[in-house]
Amino acid sequence: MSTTPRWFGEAAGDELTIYERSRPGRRAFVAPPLDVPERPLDELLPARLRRSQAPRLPEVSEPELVRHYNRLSKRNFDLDTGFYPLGSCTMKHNPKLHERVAALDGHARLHPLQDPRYAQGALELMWQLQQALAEIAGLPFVSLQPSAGSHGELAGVLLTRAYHEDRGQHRTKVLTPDNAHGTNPATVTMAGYEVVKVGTDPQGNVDLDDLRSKAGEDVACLMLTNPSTVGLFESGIEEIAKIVHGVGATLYYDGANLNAIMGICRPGDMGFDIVHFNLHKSFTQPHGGGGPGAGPIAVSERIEPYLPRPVIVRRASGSNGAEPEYDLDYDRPKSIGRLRGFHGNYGVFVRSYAYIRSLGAAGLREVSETAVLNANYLLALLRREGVAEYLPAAYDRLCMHEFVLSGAPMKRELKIKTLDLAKRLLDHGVHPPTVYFPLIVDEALLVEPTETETKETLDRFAEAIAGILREAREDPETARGAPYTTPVRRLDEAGAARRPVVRQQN
Amino acid sequence: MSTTPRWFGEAAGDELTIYERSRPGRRAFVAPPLDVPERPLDELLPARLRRSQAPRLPEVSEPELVRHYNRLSKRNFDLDTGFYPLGSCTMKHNPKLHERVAALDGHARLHPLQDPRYAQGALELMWQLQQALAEIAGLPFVSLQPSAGSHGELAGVLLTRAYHEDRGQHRTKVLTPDNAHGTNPATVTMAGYEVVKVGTDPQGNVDLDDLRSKAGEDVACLMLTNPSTVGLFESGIEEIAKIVHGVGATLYYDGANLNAIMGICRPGDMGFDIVHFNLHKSFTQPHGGGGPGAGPIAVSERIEPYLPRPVIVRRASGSNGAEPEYDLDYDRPKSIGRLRGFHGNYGVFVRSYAYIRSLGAAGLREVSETAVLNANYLLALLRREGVAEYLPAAYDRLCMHEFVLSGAPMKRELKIKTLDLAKRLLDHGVHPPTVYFPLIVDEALLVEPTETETKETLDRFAEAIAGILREAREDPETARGAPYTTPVRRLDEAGAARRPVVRQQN
Amino acid sequence: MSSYISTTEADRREMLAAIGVGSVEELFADIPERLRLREPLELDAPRSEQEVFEELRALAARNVSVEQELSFLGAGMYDHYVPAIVDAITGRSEFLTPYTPYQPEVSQGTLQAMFEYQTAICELTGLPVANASVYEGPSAVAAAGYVAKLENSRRRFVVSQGVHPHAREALRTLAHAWDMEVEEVALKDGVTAVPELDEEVSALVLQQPNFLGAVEDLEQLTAAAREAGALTICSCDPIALGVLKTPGECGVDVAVGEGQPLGGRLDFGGPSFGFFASTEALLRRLPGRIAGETRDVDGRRGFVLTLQTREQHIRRERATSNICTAQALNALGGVIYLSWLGRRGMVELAELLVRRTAYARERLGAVEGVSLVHSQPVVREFAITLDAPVQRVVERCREAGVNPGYALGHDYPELSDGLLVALTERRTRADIDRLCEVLGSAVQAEHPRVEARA
Amino acid sequence: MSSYISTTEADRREMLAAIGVGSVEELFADIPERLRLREPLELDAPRSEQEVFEELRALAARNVSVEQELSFLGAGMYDHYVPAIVDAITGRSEFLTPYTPYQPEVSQGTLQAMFEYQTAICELTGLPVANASVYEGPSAVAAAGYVAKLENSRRRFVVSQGVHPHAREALRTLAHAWDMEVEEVALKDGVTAVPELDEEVSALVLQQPNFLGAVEDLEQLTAAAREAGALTICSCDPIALGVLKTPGECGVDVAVGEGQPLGGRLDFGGPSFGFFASTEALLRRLPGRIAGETRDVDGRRGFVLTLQTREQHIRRERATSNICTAQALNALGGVIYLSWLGRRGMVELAELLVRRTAYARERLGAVEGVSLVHSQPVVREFAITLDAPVQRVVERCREAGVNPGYALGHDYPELSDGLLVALTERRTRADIDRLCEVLGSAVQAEHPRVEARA
Ligand SMILES: Cc1ncc(COP(=O)(O)O)c(C=O)c1O
Ligand SMILES: Cc1ncc(COP(=O)(O)O)c(C=O)c1O
Repeated sequence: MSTTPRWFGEAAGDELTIYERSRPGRRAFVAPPLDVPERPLDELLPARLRRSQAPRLPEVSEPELVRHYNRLSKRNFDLDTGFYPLGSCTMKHNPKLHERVAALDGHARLHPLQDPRYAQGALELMWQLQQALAEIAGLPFVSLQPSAGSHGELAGVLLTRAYHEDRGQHRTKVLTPDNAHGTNPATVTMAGYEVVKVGTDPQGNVDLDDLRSKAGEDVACLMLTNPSTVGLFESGIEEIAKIVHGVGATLYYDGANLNAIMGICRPGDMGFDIVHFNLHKSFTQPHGGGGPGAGPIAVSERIEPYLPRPVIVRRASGSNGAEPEYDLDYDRPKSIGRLRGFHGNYGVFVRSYAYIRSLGAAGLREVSETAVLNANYLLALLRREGVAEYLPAAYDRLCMHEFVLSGAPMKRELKIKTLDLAKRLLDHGVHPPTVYFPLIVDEALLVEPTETETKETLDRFAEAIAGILREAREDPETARGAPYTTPVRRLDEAGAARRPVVRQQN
Repeated sequence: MSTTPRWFGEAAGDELTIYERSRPGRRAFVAPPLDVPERPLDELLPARLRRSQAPRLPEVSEPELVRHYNRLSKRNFDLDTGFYPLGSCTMKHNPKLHERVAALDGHARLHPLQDPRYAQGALELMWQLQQALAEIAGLPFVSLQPSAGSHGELAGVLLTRAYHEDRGQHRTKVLTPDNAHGTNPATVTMAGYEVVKVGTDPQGNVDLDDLRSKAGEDVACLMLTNPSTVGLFESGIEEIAKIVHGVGATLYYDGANLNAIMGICRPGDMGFDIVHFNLHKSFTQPHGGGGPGAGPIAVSERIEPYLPRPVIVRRASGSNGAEPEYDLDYDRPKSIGRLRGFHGNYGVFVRSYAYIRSLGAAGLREVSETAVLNANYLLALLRREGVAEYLPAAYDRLCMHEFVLSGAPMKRELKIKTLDLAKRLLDHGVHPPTVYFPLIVDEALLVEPTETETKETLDRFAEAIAGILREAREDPETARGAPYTTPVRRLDEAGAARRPVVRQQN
Repeated sequence: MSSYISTTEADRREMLAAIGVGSVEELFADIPERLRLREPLELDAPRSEQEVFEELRALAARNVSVEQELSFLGAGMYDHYVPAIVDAITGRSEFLTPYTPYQPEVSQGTLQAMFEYQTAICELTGLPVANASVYEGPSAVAAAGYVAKLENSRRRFVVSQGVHPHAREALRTLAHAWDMEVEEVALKDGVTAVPELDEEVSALVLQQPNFLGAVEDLEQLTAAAREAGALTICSCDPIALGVLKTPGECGVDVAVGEGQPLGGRLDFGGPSFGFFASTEALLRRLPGRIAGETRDVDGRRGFVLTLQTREQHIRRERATSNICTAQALNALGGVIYLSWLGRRGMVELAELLVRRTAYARERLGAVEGVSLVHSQPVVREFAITLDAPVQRVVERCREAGVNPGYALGHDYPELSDGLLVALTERRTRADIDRLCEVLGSAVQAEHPRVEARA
Repeated sequence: MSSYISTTEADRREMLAAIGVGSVEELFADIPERLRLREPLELDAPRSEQEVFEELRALAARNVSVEQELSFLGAGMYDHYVPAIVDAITGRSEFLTPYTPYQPEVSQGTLQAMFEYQTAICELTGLPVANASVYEGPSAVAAAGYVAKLENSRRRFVVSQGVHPHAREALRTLAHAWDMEVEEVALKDGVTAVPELDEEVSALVLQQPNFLGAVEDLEQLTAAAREAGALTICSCDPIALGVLKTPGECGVDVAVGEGQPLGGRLDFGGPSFGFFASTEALLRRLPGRIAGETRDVDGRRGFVLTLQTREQHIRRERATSNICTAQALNALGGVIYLSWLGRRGMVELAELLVRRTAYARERLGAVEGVSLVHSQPVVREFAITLDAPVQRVVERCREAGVNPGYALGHDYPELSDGLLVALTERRTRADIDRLCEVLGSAVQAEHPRVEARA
């Protein structure tokens, strides 16, 4: 340790992994007693089937384990700590109530193979959540099974395939805009289709001419994000739907940006056939440092027969006014089949259901209105002198819930890149926006403040950006060397990829 | 904010209180609906009885509330973060299991006035905990009622009073050693007695001659900590007991240092009449930044009649082999009465009971053995050259679970005080030991590592101390100006006391 | 080796060598041989985490919590809804595991929270100063009595019978040691009769609302105390302070109370916290920790424990109290709860309770065999008496899953069939209707006039 | 205004002015008028926190959790004891609320935990590389299938019927889109018959222990695959790996599995995590995030997401998978759990299960009307068949508070009265004895030979 450590609480030994803390003989686990006859293991499990060596897991006591992971946690920046305007990710507040209700025994300790008659609460919750999501999407049928956004995309494209095949059509291509999120093209390939890119016009919308030229009978689907990944609403959406449906293709809605339009307009009404939701974006499932999430899909009537199995059914319990009964229906001959085990990420459903219940229709609309208001306000703040010259908005319009800036002039004039700006923001105690996405904007910065931030926070963020640019005018080196206050500074990513060390060899 | 903030995550606005974050109209609470007739308030509660102004509580949304207190929490150093060798405080690991079991509805949401027949689990737990504490103390009767150590002391001295009064004796003095914790003399006064100090001999033990000279018929009690506050076992304890009992006084055991002797020897066997436990020290109740704790007392037969009311009784349920029944007995005519409401800090009992159950007799003995081993090992490490010249042990002996160093030579030779050393330790990511207590050692440093620390941690701590002394030899200013890496640096305490600002005037 | 200890056999050997002894036993050489235990303690064998969990769960299952019945128990602790944020924050290690903030540079979280808490308590009570917590409600009354004793050295407390019986008893326990008397004042029409006070009276001790739920006319009472040169101590329900005239406005010198209603668990009675506020004049007599605002050497705002010369660790036998460990974590829960409620929410909640309680009282009062003990204004709790043996009525109600309240006979022999019924925002109109129905039939069934009983 | 939003009316006015529009409505000008909703969504009215809590609690109460019955359900997810430390750490905001670690300087907590997790998975599986998680068990099998497809472009998967039915189905769902066939291999004596494999086979897909609980002799099977130039994919019960020969040692190329047994909640089936390990040769084909070790500019050790050129955000349509958000928090729980178990504990736990399971199997096998489906070695789960209709037997058991296991008929029609019985360390000998007793009487009662039925 240097004479003066760099951050509060830094201590000698901080660099160690849990394996390096291990000492033979230490332990946190105490086994429950062996209460059955102790027969020689060889009788029960022949040696040739047994492992020759214990796995080299750490040997640590509980206090060490607690400190290790507790101290590690402090090396993270998180949403409960500060502003996290990561574009396309909807880093909105995660209500604390949700963790409480998800932890109730009846939810958290319910076995997935419990007989449905003894899991009525869970099935009802799922059914109710489906109803709400259907209403929000404007599409009548929902499957909660997919595990995340990209899993929902995969489900959606497989549904498209099943739909066409059921009609005896063999289509080979799926269209995705050039500003699409990477999961869209990756999904297309994984679902056995070929990707065809559609361009973006100078205003940031889908280039309709390009779309028309590419929309042929071999096209199975157009995947679209709306508002798009540049934070703009596709005002030509009805025309787009017409073109796509005109060639018999389906229109897929990537719901990552749903936070902009809840209760304001609906993908179903726009002509979309299939929608996925990111419950970990619009519906407050905490991101967990990269999951878990859930990616339910809502579909139109014509897609419904193909939904993943099983589906939840609700039966009115006769005429005696009893509670309706919920069940799982596996008898779905046209289903694409399962995408995963059991019924999806139920724990996530609990949280999102609690959220929808807390807000109701008015609350969801308020979410979207405020998300869009906050984004436009922040954009307006950043249009001020001293910022806009270096970091202009990529599209000089009002935005929806997020907006793209281009760092190209900054790079040119001040010799600092978007990456440098991002790293310098870390020294201001805020998380940087998404950088270098979408790909179609040079030195892109995608900023999504979300509805749960205060005006003061937005003001301070604009101030921080202005301050960094001011600083860079005098001294670009500071930004180029940033960050300085973080537990580690810039890391050698190239080296890591060249000689990958992906586990500890102890 | 300065150009480069000082610590990871520091952000503009960090200095604000929750009141300063308030904005009219924001809210985290949504009231449940009014489901009864809305009658004018005046009809129900005349205006003259009502407050004229709403209390100026903050108006904040849930996300702000979360961030505010979350960020505040990061301005604390805590036991799960690092070494916390605060002498006399037994900062041992707080097992995570305890928080889980204490939170179970059946414990956490049990109303204290529930009919005992419907609180049998709670009463049994309390009864079992009493049995275990009695066994550990070597004294047969326990009351769990006192809320903390000093409350236990108060109970103990009041019991002493009741005992003497019941014998028609009017005694006026209580003896406390000159190295006693401040709560001992404060308790004596609060219980209506006069404090008489007993000296310490050069080896750190009670000065027996002084004790003999002061132990008269007017003495009600001697309060003793054993091991004492200088971390030494009073080897003359049997003689002490003889002297005290010889004049008809009671012998009171301040259990703050029980961690050294669990399963090794027992206060009851030493001749103590009354013992208090600090469940928040020896028995893992987390300290909570200054409570909650619990200070149960164990007493001998002759003291039992005076115990606080109610006491828990256990009734074998007839001969039919049924479970025994537990009840609360209020009919205790000689009782000193209640010290507080209800039955004591039950939530604390749950944790301490879980702890005793987890460890059993062997585990408790291991605790004390290891606590004493760790302390002696650390003391041995600090006896090395470069440290011992400046920070000698106050008593050149083996210690029990903690030891006292004197910073007097350091102050003389290096011109840095114990306070400076402590503050500089903060820059090394460890919490300093207790400083300037006990009062009888000049520039005292009281170090209690506890049993839950690793040898590596003790090694690093000794290294940090040596490093600071090394640094001070070259440059005492650095220590005198420390700390540097903490959220705030040295604070003006004198100014705070001169013009006290104890609330925010908004 | 237990899972909480890291010292392996190898470590032990190395460490003993460094110390220069041959065995751990030698480290205990100072303990006379005779005193050393030769046998292990008689305690149950150690258990794995899983087993301890199962045992504690089984014990919990033998208690009937407020989640398992429709409970109208109150009488000092109340089943309010505790928002999730309270658990989320107080459960953070950073607040849960540190000691009292002796090193302010690394304790700003706790210290600032204390300061914010003190501010909230001042706002609630209408008094200018508050400490950072005492143990809990009833002992806070005794602690306030000690302040009065120190302040005026008089020899008698006059205590309303409207004060919680536990608080009265806790004060008595200490007053005896202080050689002081405790005189009780009866209630009249449910409220404290204005007593005659002389110069021997150190303090008049009240509760607002009183134990039978009635709102006291504090101004009259403090006037009487002021006239006699005595202090007024008032224990308050902090939730009721959302709507009641503040103790400060009413002339109370020391306002204390049980903090559990402010986001605390019931926990079978503890841990919770006691709040403690006073006039400026008594600031230097307050017990316990007080956080104060100051600056660091760089001019940054910060907080410290202040006025420590009142306290035991500095002032020792002349301290204003012996309290050391208090209830910091619970008080933190309190300020989070109050900030969650907020300025408007606090009032909304209290007003909701006033209205629901009025509804409940009116409906219950109309039940045959039930009568009201008084007709004073109430906030969230009220006393009734039954035309039937209360224990049997309660037992019948329980069979229907309803715990109708606290039987008053133990504390108020004159109300031998009395019941104290408490509400929180968790008890809805439907719940109240159910109480009326269940209690009504139970009273009917147990009514002495009704002959046919099993 | 909801409690999650801070924008007051006053804020809104100021903000609109700064933007230069007159109303929020104007911000939505790009949305065609026709598409804008004129009516609010048809959703239930907003509720307070307390009400939502009550509703979710009421729903939970309508499920029978493993705490409320003696459950022997397994079949992919198991009721292991989850140590408190897992919840304590994964519940910390610092791990719970950040996004995928795109900014490594402020994400070292997540990144280092991923690295430690990967290491643990490598240790368990005996394979040299692992990713940071995929969604869950069955989809992990499908994801492994995609790796095989990318690796060798062959057209057929050969899948053992010992593989979890959900995993077989998930693979089928995707294989169809890849234009690949899925051929199933039957079990013989409870284990996978060594199949004939040709060059069209992309991968042989196995499960260890298999769905009926039997330990497969993996070495024989991987040898057959190797011979045909096919990969072997094996889905493993991670707890069983505490005692079983590792997939790596047995020649498996890709080991995947359901991570829930490693400290995860049951959660009615999710979220959990899938683990994914492989040979070095397949490193650059792995799906999802991988953390790698590196240094910062000051030479400090640090961790980053590495080999990102495999991933969708860089490689787009040529990515090795479309996965983006995975299961970081669950995998964190996994590594904490594994570190809690530790080197010896992992083995002790697995061996305890082997012994308890042997006891249970022997005792159940001796119950009249119960027979074992196979006599292969097992670790913690085994299949039995009943001489009585399984649904009725199960129903009878439930009346006695026992859930005896998973009925196999739905997935294995040939085992129409089969039951899969699973153990964890939470099921004691006494629990097993109770199962035998209850199941025995239920079978007796439902036995076709027994005539007298109600
Ligand atoms: C526009 C868009 N689509 C899809 C995804 C993928 O969602 P997930 O990470 O849940 O798989 C994302 C995630 O960032 C996204 O921003
Ligand atoms: C020796 C000693 N006695 C008594 C006490 C008082 O205990 P409590 O803080 O629980 O009131 C302490 C606390 O530090 C102590 O160290």
